[in-house]
Amino acid sequence: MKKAISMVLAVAMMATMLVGCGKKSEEKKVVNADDPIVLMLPSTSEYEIIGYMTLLALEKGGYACENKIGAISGLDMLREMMLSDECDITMGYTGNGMYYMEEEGEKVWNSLQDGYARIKDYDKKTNNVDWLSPAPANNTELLAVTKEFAAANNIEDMYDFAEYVNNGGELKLATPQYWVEYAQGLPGMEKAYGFKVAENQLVIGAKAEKEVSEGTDGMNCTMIFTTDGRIDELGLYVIKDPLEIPPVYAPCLVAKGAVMEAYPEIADLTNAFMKTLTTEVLIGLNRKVDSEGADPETVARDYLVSIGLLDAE
Amino acid sequence: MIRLESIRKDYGSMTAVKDLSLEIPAGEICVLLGLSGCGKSTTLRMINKLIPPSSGHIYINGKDADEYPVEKLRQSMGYVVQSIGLFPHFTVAENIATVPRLLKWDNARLDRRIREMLMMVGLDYDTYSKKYPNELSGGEAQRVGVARALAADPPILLMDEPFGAVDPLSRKHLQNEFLKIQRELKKTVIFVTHDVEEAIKLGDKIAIMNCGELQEYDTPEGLIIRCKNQFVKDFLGSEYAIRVLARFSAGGIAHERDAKSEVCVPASENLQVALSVMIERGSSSLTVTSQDGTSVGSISIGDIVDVLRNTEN
Amino acid sequence: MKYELKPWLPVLILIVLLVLFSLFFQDIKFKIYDLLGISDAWETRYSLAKLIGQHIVIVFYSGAISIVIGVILGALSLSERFKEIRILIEKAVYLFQMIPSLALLTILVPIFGMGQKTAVVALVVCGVLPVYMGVVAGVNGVPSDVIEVAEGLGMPKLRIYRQIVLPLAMPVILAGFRTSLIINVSAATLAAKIGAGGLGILLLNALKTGKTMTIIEGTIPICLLAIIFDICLKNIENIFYVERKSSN
Amino acid sequence: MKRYNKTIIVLVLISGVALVLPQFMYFKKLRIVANEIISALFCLGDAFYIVMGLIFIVLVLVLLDKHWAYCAAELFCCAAFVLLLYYESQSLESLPLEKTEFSRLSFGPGMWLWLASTAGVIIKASERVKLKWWLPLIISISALLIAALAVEGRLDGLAVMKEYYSQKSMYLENLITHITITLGVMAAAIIIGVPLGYLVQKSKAAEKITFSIINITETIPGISFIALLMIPFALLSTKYPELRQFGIKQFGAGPACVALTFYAVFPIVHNTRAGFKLVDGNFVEVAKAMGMSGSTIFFKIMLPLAFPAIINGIRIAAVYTVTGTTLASMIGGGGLGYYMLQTDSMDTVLLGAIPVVIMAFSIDKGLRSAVRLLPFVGEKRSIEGAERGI
Repeated sequence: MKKAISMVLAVAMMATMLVGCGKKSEEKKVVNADDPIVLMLPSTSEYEIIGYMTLLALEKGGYACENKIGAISGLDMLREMMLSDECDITMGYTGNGMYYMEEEGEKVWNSLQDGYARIKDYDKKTNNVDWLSPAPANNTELLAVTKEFAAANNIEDMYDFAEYVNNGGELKLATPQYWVEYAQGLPGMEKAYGFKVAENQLVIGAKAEKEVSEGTDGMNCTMIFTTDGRIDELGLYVIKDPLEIPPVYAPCLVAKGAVMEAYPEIADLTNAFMKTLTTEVLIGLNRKVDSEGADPETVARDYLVSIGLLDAE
Repeated sequence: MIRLESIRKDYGSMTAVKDLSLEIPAGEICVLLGLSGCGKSTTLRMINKLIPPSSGHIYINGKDADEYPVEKLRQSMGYVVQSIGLFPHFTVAENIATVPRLLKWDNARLDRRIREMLMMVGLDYDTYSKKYPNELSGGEAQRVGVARALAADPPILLMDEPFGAVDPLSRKHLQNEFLKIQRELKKTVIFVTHDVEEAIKLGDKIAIMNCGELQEYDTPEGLIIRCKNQFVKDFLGSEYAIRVLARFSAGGIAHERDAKSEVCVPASENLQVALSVMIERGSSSLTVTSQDGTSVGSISIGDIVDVLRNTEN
Repeated sequence: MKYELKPWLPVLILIVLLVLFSLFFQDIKFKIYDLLGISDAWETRYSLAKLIGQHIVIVFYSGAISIVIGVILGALSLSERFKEIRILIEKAVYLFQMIPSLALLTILVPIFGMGQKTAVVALVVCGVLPVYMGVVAGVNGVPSDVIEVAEGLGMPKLRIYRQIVLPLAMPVILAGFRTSLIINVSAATLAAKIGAGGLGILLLNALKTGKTMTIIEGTIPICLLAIIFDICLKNIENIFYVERKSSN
Repeated sequence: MKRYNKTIIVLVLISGVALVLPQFMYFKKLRIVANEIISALFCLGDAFYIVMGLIFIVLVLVLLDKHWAYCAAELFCCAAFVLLLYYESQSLESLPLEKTEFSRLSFGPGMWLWLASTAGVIIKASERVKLKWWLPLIISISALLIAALAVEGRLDGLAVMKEYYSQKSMYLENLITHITITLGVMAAAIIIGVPLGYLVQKSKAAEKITFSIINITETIPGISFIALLMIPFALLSTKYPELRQFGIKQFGAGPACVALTFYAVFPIVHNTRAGFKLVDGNFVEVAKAMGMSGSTIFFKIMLPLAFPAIINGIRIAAVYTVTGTTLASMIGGGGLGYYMLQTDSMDTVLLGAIPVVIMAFSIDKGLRSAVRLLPFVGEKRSIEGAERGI
């Protein structure tokens, strides 16, 4: 029997350690008590920061929200959730409209406003889903190398990079699979700037910002999202893309048509902070979460306080 | 041939064999008889050094066993165990050829020897040589075990309750065959058993052990006359004398003196059977007939009673 | 040892299927896309055969290394001299069984960087366990009386291991190798996550997009590969399997 | 000095050397920046001597080579571990390095070596300790201590805790999803597996079908089996959208649960069959001869005797499911696997991996001791032989 006691102890230990840490958020005065607005976003840092900003702004505006931020753990679930009635408000990038409407390679997606307008009325008409006003930022897919590497081979924009590759520069480029295949990804850049990356120079799998910055395993170039918060810390240099091959990915909130009709005020509440989110601001916010390791909720709260939308508690 | 000089074996605090001294003449079967756990198997395994003795010496042909290299020593002693231990992935032929192959006999000689061995143990070469152990019956497997032990014609044969696991009928059959082989080959055999019947039938000499100590070491008949040890008397059982009769053949003690009797018994039959025929047919004397039916003499109840006294002097 | 062809037939069929699949699936996919009118501008840069090759290379390297290490660990823990470290090896092997292969892969990235090297190391860690257990269980499974009789007949120690213990333990040891390879094949698909290439790339793609055609492209070759490995090793195992040995 | 304690002494010395190694811990000013290597002395300050003292005591105890000495040695090892963790995180403030609110200490090679060698010492010592309940008791107590320290935030200096705080909002949810998936899969696997195991042992036809399915699906890698299952789920969710709230949708934990249930059923079926095969033979005949009805035979004789084998199957299946559920995160199913997908910091992976290992370990130990403690367990033949390892 003694053995059983020690087993129970072990299980109890595990339980206390975990239950003790989680606390649910506290209650508030509510406008729409009966059906809370379901806020469901993917769990990468930029999504979570903007998600919590929306949550705080709406709650300040007196709306009850069901916090499902981070419940979508895969970006591909996003579109499915966007159209399904399980979630009221989520976030998307204007550039992704190219996939949703299956118009890869169209030039329209290279300008923020045109792309936004196109996906906005498409989704309004076909799926009765409202794309609210986008943030003036562009989190697109470009190539990045370490600052020293860029200086050593004097690479500033993609033309220099193309030149470097063409005269046999040593290259090991990390990229997820999709970016190697789609028209505005690597193939588009290769066509536009006239260079060709050999297959053995490619490491297909995932982005490798940390590995490139530390040079592990000879990795010297990686695909990167331009609002990635770790660029400064890792000493990376994002190679400029004068021909703007990849589309513009401006973050903007996407809400169900029904929700917007019921509470039109949401548009202004969210636009108040969305319009201030430029690329640099996003980089700063991401930096707090990814590089420093702060909690996205506190980062969102501090930012809203700093732009005067929230009074500091 | 084999001399054990006050050998002793301790397992920590428990002494398995205490100061055992034994002299086994060449060409004789010496049976180690005793209850399980009396140290008889340990003694057997000390002879071929499977178990190193704690103290004492073993002399083989006058030479100390330690002088022989271990493998050579064991190759000069056939080894048969109750669990038979045929190599499951070898055919019968390969099993028998185990030791000869160690001695690097050439194939022709090997094949001849295998045929010889199989014939000796009464198994047909063509049907059995290619079979695998899992296809043999208990009796057949043990015959192959004996054949394997004798294959390299070793001067000594160590047997640890070889017929223990076989049904009584085929056990009797195996014992008779083994006796036939022994008469032919005259090996020095050390035979371990706990069955008194088997000891009497096979043993030229019987060493009775109890709790690691040698109680008595004598011929089966000698045990009746000279044995003083009370434990041995109880162990051998009160009807031991009748059982010893099995060792004498009717032909051996037949003589002309008495009148003819119509009840006859073959010369090769043993006295135990002769006695039971006398009781069965109610006649106190029998005529002994040789194979071709001619009378060789007769025996009476008195002769059977005095048989032990006469053979002794 | 009579050599029957029957058990090897399914292997041949599967290999042919795999080759056909890797040659023609690309064209079938694009034809279907035209039929259904889905414009798929994806231009796969990778030929399926090359990925299968990469996958087999990773599985082969990691399989070989984990078999070597597993056998050495097994031999160590069975040998007299290193009896002491046996319990340490066992506990370590027992603990590694609890760590999910996904965690192992990502933990090794900061140490060995991205690429095949890390994948092989992670796969070896996953693959050593079944080999070790196979070797230990196999050798302990040999009936002790057979070994005792072999010793009693005067066979030298080395020969006993070579001629008696190994052949009898072989089926269980091979079963250990087979489990290890199967684990390696499936862990190798995860390894694509850290840039080790192989069929895992297509699978990750399939998991991401969820499109039926990509899923089929990603999963069928892996399953075929795994089943081929499995049947091959099962056949080799049967050759050694004693119970089924018979003279007819 | 007898042979056996040579290994323990070597292990204790290694743990001493590990503390002296220059690369003991890593200091990070921020989550992403490269590690700065710091030695134990630098990191722990005067606490270093306390821990070294403890190790020295363990060395002395081991040399005594007495039964009680080994119990004490185990106790001191655990104490050293708890103290080490505590002092490491406490010492963060006093470190003379440029710090921010987010700087942290993570385990370096020295620390890992120390952990491995101390675990080795405990294992070797437990061989010599006769009290079976002593080791589990100390381990539970030290684990409780660590849990208490963590909850009070005393261990915040450690990178794992820092990662926890940065993922706090979703962490508990992921953990609960992980546990619910495991329990759900295990429940389904037991409901399907045990009767199937009984059926398979009864009728040859069932055995043939089940085992041909098992042999094929068992070799298919888990992750590709999950991907394959996404197709039927996608069809179902498009045809009957209302099924979605039950989780029947292409992404999410649905396909993963079904695949994991499949894999969990295999060991249960194997072991149940072995368990019932073990029982079949003469017990049943005797019971029939005594006039017991079919159902009483099953519940009175067969089930109790086969029970240890069934529990064994469940144990293997449970351990596999706990580790297998990490795959669910790859298709948006949530669970702790999510933290193992991020390659930028090893500590996030640890954050996800530690609970999984603890759960797997306690389930395994719990069920193993449950099998031993069952009152009506039949003869104690080792079921290990019938165990169908994964």
